[in-house]
Amino acid sequence: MISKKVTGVEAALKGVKDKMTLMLGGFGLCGIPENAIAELVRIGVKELTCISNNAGVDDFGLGLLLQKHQIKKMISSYVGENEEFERQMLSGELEVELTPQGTLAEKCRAAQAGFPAFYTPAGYGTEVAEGKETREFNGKMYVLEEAFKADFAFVKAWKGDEAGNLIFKGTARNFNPCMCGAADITVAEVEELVPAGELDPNQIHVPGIFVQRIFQGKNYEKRIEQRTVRTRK
Amino acid sequence: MISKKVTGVEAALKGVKDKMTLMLGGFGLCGIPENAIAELVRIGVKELTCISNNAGVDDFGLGLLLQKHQIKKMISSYVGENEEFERQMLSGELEVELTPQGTLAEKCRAAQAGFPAFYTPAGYGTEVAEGKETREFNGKMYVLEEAFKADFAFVKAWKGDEAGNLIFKGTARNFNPCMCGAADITVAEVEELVPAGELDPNQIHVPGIFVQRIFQGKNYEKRIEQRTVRTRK
Amino acid sequence: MLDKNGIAKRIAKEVKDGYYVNLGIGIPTLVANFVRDDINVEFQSENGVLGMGPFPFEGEEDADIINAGKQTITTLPGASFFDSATSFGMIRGKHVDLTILGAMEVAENGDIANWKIPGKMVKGMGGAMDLVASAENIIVAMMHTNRAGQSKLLKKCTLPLTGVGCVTKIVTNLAVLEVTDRGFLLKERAPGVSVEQIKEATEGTLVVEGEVPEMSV
Amino acid sequence: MLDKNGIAKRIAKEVKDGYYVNLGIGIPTLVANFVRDDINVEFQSENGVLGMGPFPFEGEEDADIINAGKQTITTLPGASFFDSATSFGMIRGKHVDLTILGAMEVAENGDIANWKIPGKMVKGMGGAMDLVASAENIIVAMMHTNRAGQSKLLKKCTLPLTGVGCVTKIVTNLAVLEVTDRGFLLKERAPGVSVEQIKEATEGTLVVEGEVPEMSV
Repeated sequence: MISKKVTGVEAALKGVKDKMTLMLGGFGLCGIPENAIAELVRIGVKELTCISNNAGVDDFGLGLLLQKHQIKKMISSYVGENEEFERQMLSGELEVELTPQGTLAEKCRAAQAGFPAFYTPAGYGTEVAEGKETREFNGKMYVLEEAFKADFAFVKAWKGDEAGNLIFKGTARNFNPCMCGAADITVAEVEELVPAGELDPNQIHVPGIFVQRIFQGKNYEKRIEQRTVRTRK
Repeated sequence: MISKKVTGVEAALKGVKDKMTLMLGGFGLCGIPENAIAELVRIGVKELTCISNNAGVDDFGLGLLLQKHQIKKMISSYVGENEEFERQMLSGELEVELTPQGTLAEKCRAAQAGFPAFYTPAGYGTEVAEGKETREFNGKMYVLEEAFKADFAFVKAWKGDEAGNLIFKGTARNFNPCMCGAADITVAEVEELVPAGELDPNQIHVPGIFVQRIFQGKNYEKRIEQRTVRTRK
Repeated sequence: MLDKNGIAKRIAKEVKDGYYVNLGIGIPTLVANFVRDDINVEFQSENGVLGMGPFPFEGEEDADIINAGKQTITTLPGASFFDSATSFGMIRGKHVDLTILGAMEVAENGDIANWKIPGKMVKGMGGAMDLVASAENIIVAMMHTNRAGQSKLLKKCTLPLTGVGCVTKIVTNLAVLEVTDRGFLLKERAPGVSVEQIKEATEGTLVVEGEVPEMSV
Repeated sequence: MLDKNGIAKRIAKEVKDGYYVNLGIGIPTLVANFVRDDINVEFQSENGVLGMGPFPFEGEEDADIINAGKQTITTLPGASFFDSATSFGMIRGKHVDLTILGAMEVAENGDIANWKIPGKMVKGMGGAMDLVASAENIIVAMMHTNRAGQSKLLKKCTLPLTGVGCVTKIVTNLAVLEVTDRGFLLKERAPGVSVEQIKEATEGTLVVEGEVPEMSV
C-alpha cells in the first residue's frame, strides 16, 4: 500500500504558490473542501485561477477568496447566489470563463483520463463556442473542448483511507471524483480517515492512484444554502 | 420508481433479431452475461455483430455462439485463449475488428454519455489507426475514434434492484458498467434482484436510468479460466 | 391567466409514465408537486441524484443531500447518487426523457436565452447549455412577458443564446405553444385569456389554427 | 544466461518505492514475486483492480476476482475495484508509473510488436496498445531471440506494430538494454554472457560503451 496520508492541511497545501491554477470540488456549498479553502485564505496566495462549478456564496466557500481578491480568474458554470462574484465580474476586476456544467465536468474527467479534447453538443451556436472548432457528426453539430490543466485539485470526501481511496456521501460527490487525478497534485480532505483495509474495495468511488495527499479534515460547517423542509402532518 | 423488472431471460431478450449489433460485458469468462448468452444460443439468432472484449473460450461464453456460427463479426481486443475464435478469424469465416482495450471501453462509454467521438493515443502508428483521422495535441499524436452504436447491451451484475440500479463484485465489473446505456436497450441479469430501496444509493455502480430491463439470473457457472493458487505453509 | 403554480400544474400533464425528468430552478421545480400519483416518474438533478423525493421533514435536512437549486431534498426508494460527469452523461446521452426549464427569451425557431444580460446580469448557464443541446423534449416554463411588459416570445432572441433550435413547447401564464417551422403554434389558452390577448403579448409569429381550446388545468 | 524468473528478478530492481505498476501476461507477471519487501508498490491490472496481492490459498479462489491473465488473485488492504473505462483512464492519464510487458519484436527506435503474426497467429492487442501509447516508463521483458533463434531486437519491426517509439528499456535472457537515439545501448550482461554473444543475438544497432558490467540479480 502506498500511503498518501499527510499530517494536516498545512502539509497538504505544500507547494501552492501565487498564479497557480487550482481545481476545487463542490456544488454550491455542498461537498466543498472547506479546510483547503480556509488554508488558501490563511497563506494568502494570490492571482489564482480557480476551476470550480460555483464560487461559493459571499461569505463562505470560494467567496472567502473572492473577498480577499486572491482570485484572478474563475472558470465556472454558475454565478447566481454570489453577489460579490457577479459584481467583480461585471466590473472587470475578475476574469471569468463561463463553461457549461457538463463540459466543465468532462474537461476535468478528460484531464484525469488522458484525453486531450472531446466533442460535445453543449454550447454550439452560443458565445461559448466562439473561437472553438465545431464539427458535424451524424447530422448534429458539436464543439471541440480541451482538457483542463491544473497544478492542484482540492477535493472533499466523506471517508478515505491511507491509500487515498475515497467514498462520498449523497450529492456532496458532484465534481469531486472528476477532479481527482486531473491536476498535477490532488489533495483530498475527508471527514473520516481510516487505515487501509477498512473500506470495501467494491465501494471505492475514487481509487487512491488518483490522489497524492489525504488528510483528516476538521470543523466542517457544511452550511445549507436553501433550507427547504415540509412540516409533519 | 420506474420498474425495469422482467420475468426472465425470454422476456429480457424480446426483440433480439438476426443481424443486430450486441454489446456483451465481461472480461474472459469473468462477469459475462451467462443467461443472455445461453438464450441467444437457444433462439438461434444469426449474423450477429458482437462487441465484447473477448469471445469467451471454445466451449463457454461467446465461444458457444461462435461454435454455432451465429456471429458474423466480432469487435474485441483479445483473441488469445480461444482457438475457435482464432481459427475462424484466420480462415476468414469471421470478420474481426480488433480494437485496443481502452479504446473499446471508451467507445462504449462515449455511446453511453453522448459523445460522438474522442481522441486517444492508443494505436497511433499501427494498423488500428489506418483510415482514421489522426491529430496532434500538445506535441503528441492521437487517433479519432467514434462511439459505438448497438441494438442491445447484455450485462451481468452481482446485485440489482427493480429500478435497474446495479452493483458489481470484484473484477466482474470490467466492461459491464461502460456498456449500460450504450445500446438502444440495456438488459441486466443479476445474481440477486432486490426490491427498490434495499441498495444504498451511495453504493450504486450503475444508476437504473441506463438499464431498460433487469431479471434475476439462474444457474451461474462462473467458470475460472486460470485457477492459480498458493499452498498454505 | 395562470400563476406560477398554474403553469407548473399544466406542465405536469406533459409528464408521462416511465419518464426521467430534469427540472430547472424556479417554476420547473414546482412541477414535481403536480405530477399524477398513478404514474411512475423519476426526477434527476444534474448535481448528481436520480430519484428525488419531497423536501425533508423539519430537522431532517442533510447538507450533503441537495438538488440543483441547492435546496435540501430527500430521496425515494430506488434512488442513486453519482458524480457530475456521469450526471451529464445521462443528459448528453439522451437518457433523460423530459427537460423543463425557465427562460428569459424564446425565439420562434426554438432558440432560447436564459443565462446572461450583457453588462447587467450574469447568472451563468449552469447545466442549461448541456440540457438544451442534448434533450429532445424541452418544455420552457415562463411568464409570457417580462416585468417591463415586453414579450418573451420573439422572432429572434436579443440576449446571448443558451441553445439553438431546441425548444419544443412553451407553457406561459397565457398559453401553451409549440415551436413549428411556421412559428409559435398556439395550442391552448389559459383560462379566461383570449387569442387576442396572446397575440398582443407575442412578438414572434403566432400561428392560430381554428378554434383554440381553453386549457384544463 | 537468465531464465524467465531471472529476467523477472532483474526487472524487479527497476520497481521503485511508491510506484503503481502494470504487469503484462507471461514473464512480467512473475516480477511481482521478486519486488523488495521494504518498498511500497501497488499492482494495477487493466481488467479493473488496484492493489493486487498473491494468488489465493487453495479453496479460496473467487471467479469474480482475477487479473488480466485471467488468473485467480487476492487483493491487499487499500485495494479497489473499478470498471474498464476508469482502468484505462489510469493508464492513458499516466497515473501508472511503470509498465512491464512482453514482446515479439522491439526495434532500435523503441517500436514494439506483440499482438499479431499475419496469417498465422492473432492474439489481439488487449490493453497493450493503450499501455504503450501512454506510459512513459515501459520495460519489455522477453527472450533475446525467438524459437527459431532469430533476434527479437531489430533495426525495424517486421510484424504489425503495437506502438511507436515507446519502449525505454529491455531486459532479456542475455542483457539489459536501453533504447537511445543511437540504437540499443547495452547496459548490463547476464551472468556468464559475453558482449560478443549479445552482439550476435542482436540484429538492431547495438551500442557498446566501455566495460559492460555483468548484472547482479
